[in-house]
Amino acid sequence: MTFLKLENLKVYYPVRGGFFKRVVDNVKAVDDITLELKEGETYGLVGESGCGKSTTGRTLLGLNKATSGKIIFNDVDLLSLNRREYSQYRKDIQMIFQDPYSSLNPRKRVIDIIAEPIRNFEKLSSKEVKRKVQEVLEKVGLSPESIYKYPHEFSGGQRQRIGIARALTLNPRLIVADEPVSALDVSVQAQVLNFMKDIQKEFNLTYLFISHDLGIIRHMCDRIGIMYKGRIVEQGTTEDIYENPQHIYTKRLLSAIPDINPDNRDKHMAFRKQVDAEFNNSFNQYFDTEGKIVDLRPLSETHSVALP
Amino acid sequence: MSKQPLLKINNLSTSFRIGDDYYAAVDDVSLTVNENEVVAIVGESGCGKSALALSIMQLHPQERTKMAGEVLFNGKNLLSLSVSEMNKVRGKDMGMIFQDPLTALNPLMRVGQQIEESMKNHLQLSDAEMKKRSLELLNKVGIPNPERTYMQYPHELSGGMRQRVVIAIAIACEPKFLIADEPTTALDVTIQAQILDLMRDLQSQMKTGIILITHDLGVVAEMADKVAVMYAGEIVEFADVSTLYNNPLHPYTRSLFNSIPSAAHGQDRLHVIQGIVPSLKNLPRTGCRFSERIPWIDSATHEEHPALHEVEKDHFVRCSCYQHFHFPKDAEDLKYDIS
Amino acid sequence: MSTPIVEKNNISLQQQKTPSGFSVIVREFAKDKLALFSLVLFLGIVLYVYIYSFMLDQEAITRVDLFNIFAEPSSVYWLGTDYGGRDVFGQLIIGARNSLTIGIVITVLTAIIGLVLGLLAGYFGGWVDNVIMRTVDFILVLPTTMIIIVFVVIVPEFNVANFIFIMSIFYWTGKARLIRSKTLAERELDYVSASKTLGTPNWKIMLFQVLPNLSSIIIVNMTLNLAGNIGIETGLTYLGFGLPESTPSLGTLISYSSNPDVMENKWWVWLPAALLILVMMLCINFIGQALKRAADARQRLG
Amino acid sequence: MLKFIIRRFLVMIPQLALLSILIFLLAKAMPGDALTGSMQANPNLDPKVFEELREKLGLNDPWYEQYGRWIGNLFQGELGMSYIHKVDIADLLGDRMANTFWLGLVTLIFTYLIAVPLGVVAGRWNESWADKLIVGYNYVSFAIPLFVFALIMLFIFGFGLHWFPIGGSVDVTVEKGTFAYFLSRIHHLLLPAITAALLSTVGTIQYLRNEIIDTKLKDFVKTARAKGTPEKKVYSRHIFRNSLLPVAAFLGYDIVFIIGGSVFIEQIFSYPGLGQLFISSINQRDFSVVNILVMLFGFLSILGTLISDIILSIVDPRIRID
Amino acid sequence: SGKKSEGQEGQGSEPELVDPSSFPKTVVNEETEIDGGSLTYALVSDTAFEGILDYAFYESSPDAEVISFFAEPIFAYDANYQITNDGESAAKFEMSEDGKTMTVTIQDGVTWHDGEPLKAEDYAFSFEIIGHPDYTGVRYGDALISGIVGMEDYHNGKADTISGIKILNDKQLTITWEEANPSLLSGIWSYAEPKHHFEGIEIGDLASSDKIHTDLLGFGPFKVTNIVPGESVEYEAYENYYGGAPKLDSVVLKVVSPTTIGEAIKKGDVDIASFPTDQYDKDYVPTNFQYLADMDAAYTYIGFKLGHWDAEAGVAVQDKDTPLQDVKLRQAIGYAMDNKSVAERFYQGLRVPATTLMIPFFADFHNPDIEGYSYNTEKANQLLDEAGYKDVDGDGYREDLEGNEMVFNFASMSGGETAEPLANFYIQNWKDVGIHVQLLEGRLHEMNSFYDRVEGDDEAVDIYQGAWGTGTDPDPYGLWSKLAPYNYPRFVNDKNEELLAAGHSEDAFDQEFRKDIYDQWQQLMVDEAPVIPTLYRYYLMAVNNRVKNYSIEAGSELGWEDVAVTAEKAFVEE
Ligand SMILES: Nc1ncnc2c1ncn2[C@@H]1O[C@H](COP(=O)(O)OP(=O)(O)OP(=O)(O)O)[C@@H](O)[C@H]1O
Ligand SMILES: Nc1ncnc2c1ncn2[C@@H]1O[C@H](COP(=O)(O)OP(=O)(O)OP(=O)(O)O)[C@@H](O)[C@H]1O
Ligand SMILES: [Mg+2]
Ligand SMILES: [Mg+2]
Repeated sequence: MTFLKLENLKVYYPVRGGFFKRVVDNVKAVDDITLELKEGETYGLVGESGCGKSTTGRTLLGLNKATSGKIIFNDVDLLSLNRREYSQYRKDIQMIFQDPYSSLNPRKRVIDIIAEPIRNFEKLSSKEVKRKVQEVLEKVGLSPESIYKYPHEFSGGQRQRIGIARALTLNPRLIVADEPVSALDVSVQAQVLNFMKDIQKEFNLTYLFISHDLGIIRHMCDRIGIMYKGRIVEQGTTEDIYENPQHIYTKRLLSAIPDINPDNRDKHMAFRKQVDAEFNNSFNQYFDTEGKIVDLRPLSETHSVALP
Repeated sequence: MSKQPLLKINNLSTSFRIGDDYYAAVDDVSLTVNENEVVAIVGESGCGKSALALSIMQLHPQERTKMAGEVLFNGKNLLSLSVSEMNKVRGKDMGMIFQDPLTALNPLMRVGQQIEESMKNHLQLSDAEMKKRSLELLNKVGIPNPERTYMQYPHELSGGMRQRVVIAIAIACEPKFLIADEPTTALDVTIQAQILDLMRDLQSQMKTGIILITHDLGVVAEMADKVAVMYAGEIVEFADVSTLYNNPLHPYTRSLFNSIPSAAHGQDRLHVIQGIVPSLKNLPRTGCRFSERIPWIDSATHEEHPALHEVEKDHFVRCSCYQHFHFPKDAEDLKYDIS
Repeated sequence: MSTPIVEKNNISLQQQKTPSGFSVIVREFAKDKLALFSLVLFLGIVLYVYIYSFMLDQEAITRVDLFNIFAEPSSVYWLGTDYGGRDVFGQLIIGARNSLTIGIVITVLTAIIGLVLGLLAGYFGGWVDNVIMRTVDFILVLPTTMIIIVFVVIVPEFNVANFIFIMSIFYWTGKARLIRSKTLAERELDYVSASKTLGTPNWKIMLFQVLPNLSSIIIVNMTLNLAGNIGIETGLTYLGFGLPESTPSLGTLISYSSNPDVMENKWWVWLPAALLILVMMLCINFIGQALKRAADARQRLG
Repeated sequence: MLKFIIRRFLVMIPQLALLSILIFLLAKAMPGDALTGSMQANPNLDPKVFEELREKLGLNDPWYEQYGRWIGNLFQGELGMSYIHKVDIADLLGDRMANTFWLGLVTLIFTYLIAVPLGVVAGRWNESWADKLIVGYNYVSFAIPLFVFALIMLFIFGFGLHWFPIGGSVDVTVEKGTFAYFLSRIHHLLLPAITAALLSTVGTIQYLRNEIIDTKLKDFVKTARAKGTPEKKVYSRHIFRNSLLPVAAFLGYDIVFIIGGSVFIEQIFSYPGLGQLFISSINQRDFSVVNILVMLFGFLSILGTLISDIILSIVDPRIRID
Repeated sequence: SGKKSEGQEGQGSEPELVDPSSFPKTVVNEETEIDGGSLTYALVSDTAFEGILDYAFYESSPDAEVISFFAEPIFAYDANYQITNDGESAAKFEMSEDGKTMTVTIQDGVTWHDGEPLKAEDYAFSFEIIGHPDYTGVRYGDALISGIVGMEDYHNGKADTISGIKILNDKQLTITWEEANPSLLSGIWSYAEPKHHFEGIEIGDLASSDKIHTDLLGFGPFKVTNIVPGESVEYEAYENYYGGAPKLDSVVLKVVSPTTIGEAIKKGDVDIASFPTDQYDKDYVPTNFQYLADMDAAYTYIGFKLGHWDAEAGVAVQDKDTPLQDVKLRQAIGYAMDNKSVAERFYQGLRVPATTLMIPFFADFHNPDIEGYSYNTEKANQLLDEAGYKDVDGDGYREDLEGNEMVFNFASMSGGETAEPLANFYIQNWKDVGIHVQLLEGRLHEMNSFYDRVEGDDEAVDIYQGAWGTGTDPDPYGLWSKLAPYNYPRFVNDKNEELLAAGHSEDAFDQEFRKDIYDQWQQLMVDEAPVIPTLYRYYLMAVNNRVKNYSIEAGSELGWEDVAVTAEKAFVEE
């Protein structure tokens, strides 16, 4: 049984223009990607800004409309479901948002924020709701008294945890985390990452972890997909990607991460220069005649790369 | 150091008016930057890094700011200069690179004009000379098509390009001293790498002294000669880069290092600094400012405000307990973080 | 993960706590003495006008008294009489009530229409947005004053209700635009996406998630609109297209000043009404400014 | 740009078509017609004559026939006849339009002459006493009813001080085309224009002030200062310029606003422009003129918004129209 | 507080009344006039004048005022508004024995402003214009025009010429009517049109042609030199005016709003202006100008809607089911109205209570002995009691004969300062005698909708307040006959028809006979009370003290050519 599989997923945004504002072109935000997630793992999606990471995640949640392709979850193609049928899968897939500030409604108290999904899916008395909310809050390490506070009374890390608590109330199986820590300070970032690892174990969650910080991806993920211009250029286990990058884009990405050891400075720089040069020289090799990134080709059981 | 330092900050304090009172965001900071030297300032958000930078440039709104201490630039105290005298220094002898490249550029002016403005202020050049020089600058900061970019508006450029333009503006008059306030935070890693390379190249060419502000320890490792760690408006540790990275002493510095994933290879859990940086109004003004965030130590022993002292050559620490400081095993995350 | 230990080691979070919503407004008013004064004065005027006007006998006030035409202010007629010998003070009170009612009802009505349509347009986008915005565009290009005048001529029974109706037809568009643009911005925020992923239906998201976040700008906008709407009929009355005299309004009283003799020598007929409008508008503006600041502060803190 | 303008003009067509039907029906729904008044004024005439005239003028046809005829003529560039003035509406509008145009233009100029300096002062030295004074003026000018203010102005400057004429658009005794004629027109314009301008500055001042206060805190202003740009230039090149350019885009909306206000101003100052014509046409049920005027004003407001959009796209490079 | 107690009602002292008849009709100015000079004449109007500047086409009185400077009737008028051969005039006339044919002789030396002599064909041409099938003006319906022999055929396009108008030579023509009409002398169309000026223009296009809007031609004392459409006109003396060169060099006419005219007069901005009576202040003693006053040819009245207009048959039918069919009720309503107070208080005496439908303006026919409905609540109450209208339920209002509530809707026109309180005052008056009247829809109606409803016999209208301008023809037939659509009450009465017919029969050429008929008619209308005349009115002119020889008196010898000034500049209020 497939836990989750994206098959030839395409998401295009129409570009309107011309005299009558017709659709003249498409932004191919996600352009034919296929990937599979196994239950309980953390899959990292990395790439530079605008490469389509968020779009992939949002499409998975039904926040964007897919242009074509399949999203198979538990052997069901979510895209072929109508709204009512889809709603039963709503609970299973949840999201952690990038910005802990805008993802919580500033006008709602914590209890209302966390109770929102409960109220949507379960008919509980307000007392039960309150109890349940307090339970979840405790799980994420916030004091139960804080249910009557407003989001702005919390720190960024705490807010992110409220967001996670909200997602957890539905007992989801898959969580899409779109840059969950990039808006946070280093110290707070650590807090959230630790916490995400904890709950993953506890609830047997599967993560689709989106980030452009390769350090964090490495820390968090079991498998990684490198995205570039709407396509996946390389995919493999963390080991595969970090120790044995094959695609030049992957290499470049990795070489761009600053080295934490000041003593390696010059070495690292030289390496980067070298990769850059290679990138510029061999760039054309990685694209087909139309300038499109070619399809993935397996290198090993876990490792595949977009090479012709 | 026999030569006079390029920039010497002595006991600088900068306070802002909030309501009716003034609160110090930069508190008794002393710092030296020499020619051809990159001094990095790191710290969490809100610890006063930008406030310090703007104090050096005297860019704080005057009516709401109080400054004390000395900022000696080439031996001249900038704090005692009049606005017009300061204008002669800004842009010419010292430049500044801002964090957000879009908002740092005037959206209604062409890139060329914005670069030339600085030259107009300080150099007596003809229009043609200025244009020539602007194009050279654009070329220098790695813009592929200077002629074209010269005529463009900021919004027509990508983030990386804009940041290059901001750098071009800062170095237009070849200043001897640069302040870069988080110059790469808004950028992708690949672009960040390019910008850092660019800055390094420029620095080695022009021998400028640079203050580099960032909260990314990786960037510091790549760029800095010396590092100042700031917390709550104070410098808590200061050393050259390899000393600091190999032997961080202040608990805060150590916490920082422990909390970044790239430094914590293989470690399953990251270290978490408890609590958050207090807001300016709520800064603890007595005792060790950081002790609040180390709940496992006895705060009674930290009622005295520790002084910044040299613990080894050129390694300064503001801590009274760094020698016995340790991270307890269970001091990791959730337990101490209370809402 | 074992049950986390919850201790009470509130570092700086308690201090960080910031007042929200209502208390910010209270604080803002407490700081801004002028706004506070305006608020008190305005509420005072409103209460006085509404309560007192119901105690007044409208028929007695609009009773024509040929023997007291243009009587000067006296203990009998506090503000004298007009050219029909009618008590100006009574008309001022009833007129203020009518003008206030008009202003308030138009403000509320247009706010509701603008809100509903603006929310729909902004939230759903697409053809809903298109239909609504094209309608708005159309109404915006109408020469409003002129069309209103034509309307006034057509309507046979011209009274406060009709007046409100006519005005509301045209005055909701600005608000719809404002709400739409704010909704558009709000819609992009993650909390809306979050609600969607949590299975909240769209109408609930609109009403219970988005709407509360627009409340501050709506309130600010409504107060400032109210100021404009109170005097809305004065100009039309002057041109002869306002409310009939049998329905006293501030506009009617002020427009008596178009007779130069009244303007120069019978100040008590029009000046109090003009001043009352001025004072009320100033009050509302000061209140509005304070609310605006409060709203801004909240946005910063949120 | 051209494409944009053409598209906007195309969008205009359905709008104007809708407006034409709307106003035609509304006008028809008004009680009475152009002959009612003259019937009452000439009781010695046989009412049958009026019936005959109505027939002759086509006033008895069903509305859609009248409408069709009217639109048909419009397309041929014929505006039709005024029932009351008995002249081609194009001729009738000619002078009036010129009057309204000049009044509008001068009002606009005065509005900006007053509003821009005040807005700039209030923005630059906000919280100062000058700022408070300006804000106070703004409130009052917003709150004071136009015609009360206009009458007071008229009494003071027209009658009291005799500085300005009390009505009309030009002195009939001066020769058309001479400089004196021009001066006379200006002289007649000034008082209504200044009056209207004093009350229409609110929006601009408010906007400018807020914009300057906002812009002062923008990052690029810091950049400018960091370049060593003198304070004066920081204001003139960066802050004022960035705040003022959007004001230029108000022009179109101001035109719309001033046109709307002309109905009042012209009436009060007995200034024979389109606004005054509109009121008298309404009162006399001169439908054909009412219809054309509404169409014209509708067209002008569309044009006004278009101008605003175009100006905005010119002054602000971030806004592209195509 | 703002409440009024009953005791205060009578507090206002008796006003010192002005007697408008004591105002002069000709300016009093003993100074010696200066040579030439210029004068400013105000056209008091809150809109621009329409600018149809021709007698055959104009429709509004402001236009008529503009015309009067440069064009005149060809005949002179006497104090009774009848044409006369006495005095200076452009033409003289002669009536045939049977009263059906008039011979008109143009006097020598009368020339249009372009130097062309005034010809007989110019006079004939004005009939050809008005009678023309394509004519778009409103003058045709007048009996004295459509009654010309052959006019009907001409009007219907059956004939190219009007057979009843014969041009004898350049200076003479005859006009023959189908029937003799005693109104002829006051009602004859007396304007000539410059035929040569209109050459080549179709009569259908004349209305919109320049020739009657800007390129104007007349033979009056002044000629138009410059015109700013709608707002002002500059006139210059026409030196060859047949009555002698005007004394003034020029006249400037400009539109001044009623709002500002008082100031304008005081400041000497204008020399002559009609003064709005509602701005008249009896306590103000002018120092730089004087008032002239004369009776206006108009009256206001309260009408009762009694029937409807049968458009097909062209006759009024008095059939409405309303208590107002009861004469006593109507009379009571009449007695209940305190018009004296209205005249004195609202109008400071510039209006006077009306008695009959024949206004004193027609001094020959107005019967001052008929008292009409003077304010008398006792009488009103008595009439109502007699007729059986009692207040059954004690609500202060009388019920109808069956004891049902009786409420009447009162329609009144808006516009004019006092309209609203006046209407309310009448309603209060009626309430005082227990008659419940309310404003139709609670408000006044704007002129057009008012007439829409009154003319259209709207069921909802029971009582209305109307006004008529009578013109200079005393014949009331066109307003009150059952055949007259203007008979808005739809009053039908045989005696009325009989008297009205007699009033313009041939017998009526006999002044005595006619007066007797109209005496009877006036009494009849008072007795039957289908309408109650309420007020006669005076109009005021304000004239600067430097003006000399200006007169508003009917039949005065003084015309615009005689008006002079005695100072260079207008006097300003001290
Ligand atoms: N609503 C939209 N309409 C049109 N284009 C869009 C829309 N949303 C995203 N795009 C475009 O689709 C592409 C992919 O966007 P996406 O947000 O998925 O990138 P991302 O990888 O998440 O980038 P980032 O790291 O900046 O979040 C981008 O080029 C973006 O400009
Ligand atoms: N103009 C000002 N008025 C009042 N407070 C200020 C002002 N500028 C900065 N502060 C406060 O001073 C403190 C230090 O701010 P600063 O911007 O220097 O932080 P930072 O270290 O640069 O943080 P970041 O990494 O987020 O840029 C903060 O608490 C901030 O709120
Ligand atoms: Mg993204
Ligand atoms: Mg900073």
